[in-house]
Amino acid sequence: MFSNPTVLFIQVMNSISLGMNLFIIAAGLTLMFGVLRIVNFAHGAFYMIGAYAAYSVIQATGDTNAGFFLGILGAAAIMGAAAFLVERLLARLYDKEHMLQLLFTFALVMIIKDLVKMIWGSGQYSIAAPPFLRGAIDLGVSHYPAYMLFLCLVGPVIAVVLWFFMERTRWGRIVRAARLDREMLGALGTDVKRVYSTVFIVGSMLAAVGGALAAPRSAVDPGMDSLVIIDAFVVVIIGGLGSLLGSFVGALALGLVTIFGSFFLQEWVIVAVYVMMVVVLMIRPWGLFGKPEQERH
Amino acid sequence: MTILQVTQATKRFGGFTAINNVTLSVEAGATHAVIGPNGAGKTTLFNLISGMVAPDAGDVHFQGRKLGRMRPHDIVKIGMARSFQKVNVFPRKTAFENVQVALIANAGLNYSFLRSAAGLFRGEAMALLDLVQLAGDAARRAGELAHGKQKQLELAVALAADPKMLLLDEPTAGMSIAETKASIRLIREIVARRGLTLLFTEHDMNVVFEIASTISVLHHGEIIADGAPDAVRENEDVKRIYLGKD
Amino acid sequence: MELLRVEGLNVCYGLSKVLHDVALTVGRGELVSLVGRNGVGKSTTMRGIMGLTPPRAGSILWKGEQILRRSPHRNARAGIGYVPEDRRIFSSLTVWENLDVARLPPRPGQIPWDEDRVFEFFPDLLPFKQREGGLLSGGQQQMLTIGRTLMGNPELLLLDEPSEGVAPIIVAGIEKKIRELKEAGLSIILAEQNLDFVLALSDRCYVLEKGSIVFAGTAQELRANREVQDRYLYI
Amino acid sequence: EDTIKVGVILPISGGAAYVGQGIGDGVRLAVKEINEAGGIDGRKLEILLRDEQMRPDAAVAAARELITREGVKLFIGPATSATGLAVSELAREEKVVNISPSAKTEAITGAKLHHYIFQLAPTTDIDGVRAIDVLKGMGTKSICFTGYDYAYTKDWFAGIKANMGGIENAGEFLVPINATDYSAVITQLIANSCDTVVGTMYGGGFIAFVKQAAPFGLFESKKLLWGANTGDYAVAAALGKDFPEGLWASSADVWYYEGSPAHTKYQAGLAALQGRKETDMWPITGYNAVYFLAAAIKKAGSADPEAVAKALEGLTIDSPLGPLTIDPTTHRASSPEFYGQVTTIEGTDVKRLTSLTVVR
Amino acid sequence: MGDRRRLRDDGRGLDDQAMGTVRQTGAGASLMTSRPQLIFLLVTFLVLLLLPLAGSRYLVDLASQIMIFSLFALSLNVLAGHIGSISFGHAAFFAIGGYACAYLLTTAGWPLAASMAGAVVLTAVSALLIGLVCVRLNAIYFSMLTLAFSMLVWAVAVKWKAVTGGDDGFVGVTLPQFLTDPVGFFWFTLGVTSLSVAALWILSRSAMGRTFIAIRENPVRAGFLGLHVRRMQLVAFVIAGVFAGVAGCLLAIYVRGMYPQTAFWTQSGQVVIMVLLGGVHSFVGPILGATLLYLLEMTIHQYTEYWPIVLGIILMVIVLAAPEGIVGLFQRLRRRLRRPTTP
Ligand SMILES: Nc1ncnc2c1ncn2[C@@H]1O[C@H](COP(=O)(O)OP(=O)(O)OP(=O)(O)O)[C@@H](O)[C@H]1O
Ligand SMILES: Nc1ncnc2c1ncn2[C@@H]1O[C@H](COP(=O)(O)OP(=O)(O)OP(=O)(O)O)[C@@H](O)[C@H]1O
Ligand SMILES: [Mg+2]
Ligand SMILES: [Mg+2]
Repeated sequence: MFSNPTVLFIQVMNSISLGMNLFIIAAGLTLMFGVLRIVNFAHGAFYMIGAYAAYSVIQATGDTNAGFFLGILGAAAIMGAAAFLVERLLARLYDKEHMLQLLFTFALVMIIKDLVKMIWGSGQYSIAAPPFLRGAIDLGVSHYPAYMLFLCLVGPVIAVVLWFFMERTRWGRIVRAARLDREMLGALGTDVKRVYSTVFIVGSMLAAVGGALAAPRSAVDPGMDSLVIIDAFVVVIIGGLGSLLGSFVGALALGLVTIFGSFFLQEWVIVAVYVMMVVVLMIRPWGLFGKPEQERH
Repeated sequence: MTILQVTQATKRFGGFTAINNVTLSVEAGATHAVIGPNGAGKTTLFNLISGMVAPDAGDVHFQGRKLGRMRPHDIVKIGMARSFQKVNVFPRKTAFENVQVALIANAGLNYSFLRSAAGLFRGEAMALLDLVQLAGDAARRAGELAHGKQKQLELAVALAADPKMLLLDEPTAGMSIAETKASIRLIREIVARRGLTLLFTEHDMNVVFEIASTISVLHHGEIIADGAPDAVRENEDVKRIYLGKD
Repeated sequence: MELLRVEGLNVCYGLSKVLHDVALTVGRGELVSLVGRNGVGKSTTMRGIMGLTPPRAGSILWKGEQILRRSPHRNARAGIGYVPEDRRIFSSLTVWENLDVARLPPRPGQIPWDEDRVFEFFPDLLPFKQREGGLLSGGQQQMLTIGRTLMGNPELLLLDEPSEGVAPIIVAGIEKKIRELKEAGLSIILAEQNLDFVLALSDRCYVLEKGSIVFAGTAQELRANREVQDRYLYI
Repeated sequence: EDTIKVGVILPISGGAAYVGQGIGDGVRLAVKEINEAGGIDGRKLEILLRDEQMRPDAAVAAARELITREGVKLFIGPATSATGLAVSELAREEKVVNISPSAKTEAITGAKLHHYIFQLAPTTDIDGVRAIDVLKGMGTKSICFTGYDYAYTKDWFAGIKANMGGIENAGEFLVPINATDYSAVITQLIANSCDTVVGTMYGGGFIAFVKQAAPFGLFESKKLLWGANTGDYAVAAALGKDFPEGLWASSADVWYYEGSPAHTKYQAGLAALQGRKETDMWPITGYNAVYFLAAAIKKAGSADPEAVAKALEGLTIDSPLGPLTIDPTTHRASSPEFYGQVTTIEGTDVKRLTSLTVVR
Repeated sequence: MGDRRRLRDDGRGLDDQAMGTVRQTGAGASLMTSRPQLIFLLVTFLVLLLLPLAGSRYLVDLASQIMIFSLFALSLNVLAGHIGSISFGHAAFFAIGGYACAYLLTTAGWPLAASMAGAVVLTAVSALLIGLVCVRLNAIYFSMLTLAFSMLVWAVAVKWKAVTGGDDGFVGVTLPQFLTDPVGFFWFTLGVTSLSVAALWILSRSAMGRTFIAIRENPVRAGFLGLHVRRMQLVAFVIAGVFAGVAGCLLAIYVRGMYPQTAFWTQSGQVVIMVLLGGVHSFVGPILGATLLYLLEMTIHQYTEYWPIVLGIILMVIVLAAPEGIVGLFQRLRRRLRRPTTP
């Protein structure tokens, strides 16, 4: 591969676009964990809802540029509404043991998967890329699929928006305070429940947008959730739980390992991904950008 | 005889030097206080001595042994026990179990998976609880005890390790005057009876001057004064930065 | 004028009842102290008023309005400020950010608190404006936690053991600051172990024992009452 | 009045639910037809459906439950190789009849053959031979192989490679079974000099592969032959215009085949059951399985598994695609499959197989 | 009520570890074992002894399966309940035990006892190796690293066709005659499970068990008691792994094979659900959880193809209604009955 710079270039681009798609999904997961301390196993199911919802919206609006973006917005809106309802239930568990929230999300996965089957059936669907992103663009070195370039751009945009929001706005500061001490924040006059539900909804919507954006490169089918959730976890863990930057870097790393591993190791790439996770955690037990749990007394 | 020797120890957190080239020796049998303003580095010094954090430079010797990179559990085994500034107990366990598990650990029975724990060290545990005046609370969960009682419990847990030297980080913080008095009496008595060396920090100067035989004053991570209580009390620097007006 | 009236307050943790029929009042501009040994329920009283540990029964009237079991954030917005005993600084937020998240709209007729005024009030904090709260020393954190609560423009301040674990020189400073706040018209409930501190500052005192109020009176009365001091405070 | 219970174990939840749904519909259709015609010697068939969850242990637990609690002695399913093999082992031990409708692995009736197991789908070795014929027709000179790294892929490729003749093997590019991103492999395939790509991704994976490969221009530069029944109408419907034109694929059934009255009749029945004309290929496998069972019971004169198994050996039925016989020694029916080339059809977005041949 | 009395890092850091925080429930000590639980276990044992008399092959079969999963759940609780580390990859040892048994019995042709012993040794060794790496991490990172390792085991099971049979699985296990009979298998499972449960019970009550719980409650403090926390966690990890391996071995015998799915994360997830459903703070919790979940799965399944949604809703109701798990629910009811409501 290294003897052929074009192939090398394409594979690097492949890694980035794969990584960026993963990042959008993982960002929601890491946000939820960071603030709500919830390990959301239903995140993959939310991703799936996003893809299905986008499919239905695009069916209704037509296979046009506008239709596609309406599909993404629709996916976010539908998931947001669903997340709002789910959060009402989940809110009763915030004060309880963290593991219960885990159980809750497991139950949620089962419910969502069957609901999707009831609504959309068990078959596969497909969403096409929007017309202006079909085909390939000449990058000088070689042609490259337009939609994948689009993903390469959307990822950083979302990352910057999220970063700005978290680090540069008062809302972001409140969210960061909520993850440190929710009770105290409440006593200082912030309605923490609202902060929590907002974060949950935003995180879910990110998953849905991730699903809708992934759809033009995959099938919309009932198995899609269980495949993505592990990847999202790997990203979040190697990046460091709760760290946006970590998820960004983690997603890129997973993209690179998947693509180049696939080249050098073929089907053994699957082992490479987990080995990478093990190695990262052995060297940095709290992930690349996570903070160690402080042990001070 | 020196039981604990800290030699030119330095500890940094990022760019911030919490402990700066500190040399400190504690005589066996002494009651040695470390005082200093908030953030002076007292707790960090204790963490350093007890193996919780590793120094960036310098050494700690305990009973002539270099602690180097020894971990807390090793250091406890050679005779140093400590308490914490913030209460640090096993909250769901009862007071009795808190002490019992310390005794189990001390006796090295923690790998014994056949011997039933029921009744193990019952007498010893109750004696220790009695010593810190918690016998009546033996069956209550530690997490539900009042703050002051949790501090007493910590003392009992520390003593269960049968240490030669005891590190107490603000043993009476958050206690009422009455409890503080009782605690001081208790600590003194225990130290005397068991021949312990005591190293402690405290903001309550009444306590410090009442029980300390030696005082070291820490400021910005450096020792600025060292010596007998009266000398330290009269030290102008100490007055200025710590004690305030007389 | 009466600002807060608490009656028949009962608070439980799980199955154990910690407060029994606690009653107290705070007038506008008054500094009222809760004293008593460890674990008698001083902090619990404050948590109950704030809504952090919802009381089982009782009545809490804030300016005549029933606020029992109302959520803490609504109480904070209504003008009750809470300074917890264990400081609870948001450790990875900077000093400035700690103040910022606690900002609430000012009350009419009050000089509003903002960062500048807090740094003016606690000049020692100013150099650490951009430092992470978790890296401050205990005394600095104590100032920050008070300053943070002030950002909510409270009318009543619940101050839980502000002198705990603070160097003597700082205790004196904090005492001075509390006096200043009181002089600025703030009402304060102060929980303390340090009787000297209490007697120097309070208008009135309540002595708690095992979750009940066993003495209520002015600071002078408490100072004079050796019996109460001996019995409940073991002085 | 006393019914004959048929245990049906299929994937009902999860990613392969559409397979279970399809096979289940075929079973339901056949049972309905048989029962409406008065049953078998007056006895009706009763379906007991269980979810295999694509997990062999779950499939075995479900089969055991049916055996011990419901007294089921005749089984159809599971759908996939791993679950099929696991339940077949149980059938051997419990001496119950097990018809595997759709699994293609040779092991079921190869190394693990026993008296009670019967396999309807063509096995990978047969598929290999059939594929070579197609490849020769395509004018293939050299092949790149790609697909999921699992038994079917390896076996089928082995079947092809065993019969390559003059065709050159230009390399194998496998992806893990759970892969969702194929761009690395696609890039390699394009860079390779082969003229034909032979692949095995199936279901959603195939759809994803196609959508990822199209913008790279893979389908313009290579000829394609796909296994894993990619010619199924469900795949075509999902992909619509994106289904690569000219790709060669197979399918156990296509609804628009009008070559025989039997198929037309079957098709009408299925369309009525499913409520749509455009049905997919999986039902026919379940349908044939039920008819084999029914014929065997009739022939044996009893539903006793021993007798039914005996009767199945060498049994011939009239399937919608013509007579179908279970080989008495191999226990295989090697059902016919359609081979054809994906072509745009006027008036619809959904492409179909043309140059359709039924390969036996 | 938040448990504000829980240890905080002097207000400077996060006070709660991400997972497995301690919640203070009302009365009762922190012990895992208690007399009512012992009685419950003995009664269950007696009922099981009499079960074959009912003459239902189905019941016997179901009971065997439930015992296998109960043991599996119980083994996880050595980590989750005792030492306070939740493993999301516990199925790895379930699978390793299962494959080892299948391989040794069938391919290697060893006798049953030797095969089981071999499987135990192999799971112990692999748990030791994996544990060495995993116990260095805390809380959620521990959970996720175990998950990664189990996926590695899964990947190896898929790829190492010569030994494991690859993705088709290890099909067909050679068994001694008595085990092919469901009742024979039932007795065997009952025997193995009872012995394992007894061993775990003794462990729970032992000095080591108490020390484990101290570590769960407050690992930092435990270190200052002179406990080598990491080493004890490793010991717990190995014990948990070994009993999971035994359960896996039983599963392999029951299914007559072993499959990569057994190491997949969903299997680990299932056992975590079982443990949480029952409750981590008692010995019998995981047994009840496993029984309930397995029964629900098996039965709902028989009535509707939409069993996942029904099960999901039931689980959700349980989580919302009985947050301390089934055992917690029982305790709450009992307390209600004993102590007529205090105001
Ligand atoms: N883990 C850490 N990371 C960063 N800074 C730290 C850490 N631990 C301590 N520090 C800093 O080191 C300095 C000394 O802290 P230490 O807790 O030792 O003070 P102290 O003398 O015990 O104060 P106090 O009397 O308030 O308890 C403080 O400024 C503190 O913020
Ligand atoms: N989270 C809790 N769970 C159970 N019991 C608690 C809890 N918090 C406090 N208690 C109990 O409630 C009682 C009152 O505690 P509280 O903290 O109000 O006392 P305090 O007067 O503020 O004491 P201190 O001077 O130590 O701060 C004590 O007996 C304590 O053990
Ligand atoms: Mg300190
Ligand atoms: Mg208090």
